[in-house]
Amino acid sequence: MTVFEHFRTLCIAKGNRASSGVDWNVFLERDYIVDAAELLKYSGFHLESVHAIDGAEGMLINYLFDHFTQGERICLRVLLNHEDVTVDSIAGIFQGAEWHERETYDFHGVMFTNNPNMVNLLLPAESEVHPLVKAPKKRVALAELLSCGEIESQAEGFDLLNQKTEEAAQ
Amino acid sequence: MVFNWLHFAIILFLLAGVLFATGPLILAMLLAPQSRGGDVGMSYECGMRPMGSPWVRFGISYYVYALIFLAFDVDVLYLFPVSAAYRDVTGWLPFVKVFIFLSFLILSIAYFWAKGVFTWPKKIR
Amino acid sequence: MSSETVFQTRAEDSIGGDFYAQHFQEGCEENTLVLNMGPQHPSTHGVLRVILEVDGEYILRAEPVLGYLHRMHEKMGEVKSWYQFIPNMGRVDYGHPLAWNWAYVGAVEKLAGIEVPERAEFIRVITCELNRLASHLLWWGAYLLDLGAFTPILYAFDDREAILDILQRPTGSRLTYSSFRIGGVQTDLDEKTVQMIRDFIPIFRERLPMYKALVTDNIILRKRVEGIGEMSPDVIDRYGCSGPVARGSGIEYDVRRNEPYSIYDRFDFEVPTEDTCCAAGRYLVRMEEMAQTLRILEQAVDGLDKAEGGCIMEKAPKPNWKAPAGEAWFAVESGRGKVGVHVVSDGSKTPYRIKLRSPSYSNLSSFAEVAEGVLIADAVSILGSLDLIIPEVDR
Amino acid sequence: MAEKDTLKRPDLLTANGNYMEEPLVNVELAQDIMDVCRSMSLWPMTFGLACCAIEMMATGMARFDLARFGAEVFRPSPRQADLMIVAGTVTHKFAPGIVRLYEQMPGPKWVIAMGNCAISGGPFKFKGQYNVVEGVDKLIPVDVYVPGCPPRPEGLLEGLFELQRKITGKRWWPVAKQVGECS
Repeated sequence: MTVFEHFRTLCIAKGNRASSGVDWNVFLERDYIVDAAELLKYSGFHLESVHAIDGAEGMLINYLFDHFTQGERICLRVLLNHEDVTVDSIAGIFQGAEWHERETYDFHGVMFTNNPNMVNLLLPAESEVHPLVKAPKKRVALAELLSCGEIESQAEGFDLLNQKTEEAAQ
Repeated sequence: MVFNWLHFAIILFLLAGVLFATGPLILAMLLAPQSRGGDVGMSYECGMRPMGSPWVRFGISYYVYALIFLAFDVDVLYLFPVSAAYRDVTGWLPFVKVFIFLSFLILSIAYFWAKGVFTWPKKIR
Repeated sequence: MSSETVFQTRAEDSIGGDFYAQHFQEGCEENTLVLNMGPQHPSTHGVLRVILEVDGEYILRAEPVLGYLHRMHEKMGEVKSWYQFIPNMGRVDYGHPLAWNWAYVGAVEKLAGIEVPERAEFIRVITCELNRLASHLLWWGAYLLDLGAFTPILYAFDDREAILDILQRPTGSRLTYSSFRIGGVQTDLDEKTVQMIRDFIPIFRERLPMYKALVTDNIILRKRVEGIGEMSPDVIDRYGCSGPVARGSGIEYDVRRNEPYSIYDRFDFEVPTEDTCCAAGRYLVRMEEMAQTLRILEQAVDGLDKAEGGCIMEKAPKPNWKAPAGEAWFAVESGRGKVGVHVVSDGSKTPYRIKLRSPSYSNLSSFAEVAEGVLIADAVSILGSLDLIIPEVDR
Repeated sequence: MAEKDTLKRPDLLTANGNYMEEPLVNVELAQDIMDVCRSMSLWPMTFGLACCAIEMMATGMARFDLARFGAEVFRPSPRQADLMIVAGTVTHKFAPGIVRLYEQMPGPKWVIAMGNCAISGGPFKFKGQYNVVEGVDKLIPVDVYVPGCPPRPEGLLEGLFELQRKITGKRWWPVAKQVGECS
């Protein structure tokens, strides 16, 4: 995980490809996603997918990156509040992200600032319904949903995953 | 001029040709139910509503190509009588005359070639 | 009511376009035409719509508009139970549905830590590879039809029918297979099916040189595909293309090789690549892939007899089974590239979230950049060489 | 939109105001002869929406050979077609396009709804669905329904026979035996 050695991350967790399919889970603050994407672009990664998970703590945006030769899958994760689901677009670095972001807007209503073409992609034009947003009662805590693996480093005050580790300890 | 059977045959042939072409159209007009209303009159663009006016600049390259083809096609017509009558001529003079005619055609091909009518760029950006 | 009035009533609002066309027109240059290619267009392979800004015959800008076949698979994933979602996977990609079956079933197995019997793995490989052949044949026929050659599709469907006759025995369907189960497959391969496959392999192997002589070496085809739609490895990186599109640009990446799932590490096969980066490269990669698929099939059929276990695990999950909480990402190689399924579970009877990552989607997203400045006729060639399956793009 | 109101007739085919005008020469014998001609040379529109489109293609290919029954001329443009085979799922986004394409077909015209999606929304009809039109007959009049997901090519052929029977009032081809009847 040398890519993010000198990068400001909230949490880095080493996943297991055999059990969850992702090698590294990297939690980021909202403002750092573009820089992180740039870092990955120069390390030769390509974008696999951008999608959101609607959890109790907020909307978790997953950016999945893979490498053609090294075979290392990295999942960048950004947690957004339900009140303000806005994040910077990485379409300037990975042009393929444009569609993934528009799709995320369609399904979850996440706004991506600086996306060059922020209109509905899959749903009819100017549709205001975001079908995959869950009713507040049905949302589940993210700690229960995610299986990030061992936590390697963690910023102070970041406790999204802690509930899970406590459960595992019990 | 005497009107003989040959003329009658030609007229008959013409009539049959016209009927052959227009007959199905007239029959369809008389016998087929007509679809009316809605978007019947809208120009077809893959099921979507067309955008903007179609009266814009369009690519000429193919049309130049087609025009040249047409012009040469017509020129060939002039060569048919020549080829039919050529075996009765003597001397080099007729050959030279036909060659002058053909050389103009060859020159025009060279001109179009130089103008780049026969080569289209594959990509303009 | 005469026909003139019909024409007049619609003429005024006929130049308005719709939301997407108007949105697209904002960036147009002067004196260009905004043209819809699709949704109802024979060479967009379904209901893909591409808005083009054309200057003469050249495309200045292109923008695919999706969603004309958005069938809510991700929403259905949150409504249906773990088992009920499998038939959906047969309908996401009608070209290669078993790869999607596998991606979903594999993701759930990864999530729940389920071990699949060896024989089931072999059956999965055999049916999936047969399906890959059918998928490539479908692409081959349809692509050449787009380029103006009608005869090849008759040959392609002839061979495809032979494959479907084999596949409908274990899967029970001709097209939208959903025969994979969590922990195995639905039906075992019987003697006759295995014999049919054994008979089919040499027949198809003989057809490939004929296809090469008939089509691949044809100068007209070569002129239509060579140097058309250049995609540099950088484009592949930025758009996340995969499968034959990436391999046609010289990137040796195949999920079966780079991230071996199931028993693919036991088979001896090559990952064909071409450095030409153009439509011809993608074409040749797919043709070579058919030969490689036959090799895998041969080895898999030979290994089937020695494989242990049944076609499905003992105590396979029941219909009202609850998956453990957690998440899993599973990727497989389909005929079009990397299929990924991300399942998130909260420990209940239905998935919490299912994300389907489809290869056609990423491949198509590069079209806008690749098609800039090309002839309209070449855009058809580029679209075909991406091998699009529209339900998979729209999901 | 005053003109559009005048178009409102009880026999409208679509909500947009498409209707069929009676032929000028409405003689029964002539129409009967024409009906046989029409039914034996149906020109379907290439209108593959989803999975069923592949089975539609397979029906047109050498093995099932739609050409035997005079319907092999798949036309890309509605202007030249008189049969619309709706082969696949109809979404809300594409619904106006389908209606438009149907309207742009010249008369007489027929529609086959192929596959469960076109008939009723099929597998994509569930509580909370937001994008699929539950049956193409909500948009345009359908003549023959061919169930299946997707229907086998034999099914589509049978649907075509049924349409020919509907047009001419007579079944032209032998009926296949029931399963189990064959010896």
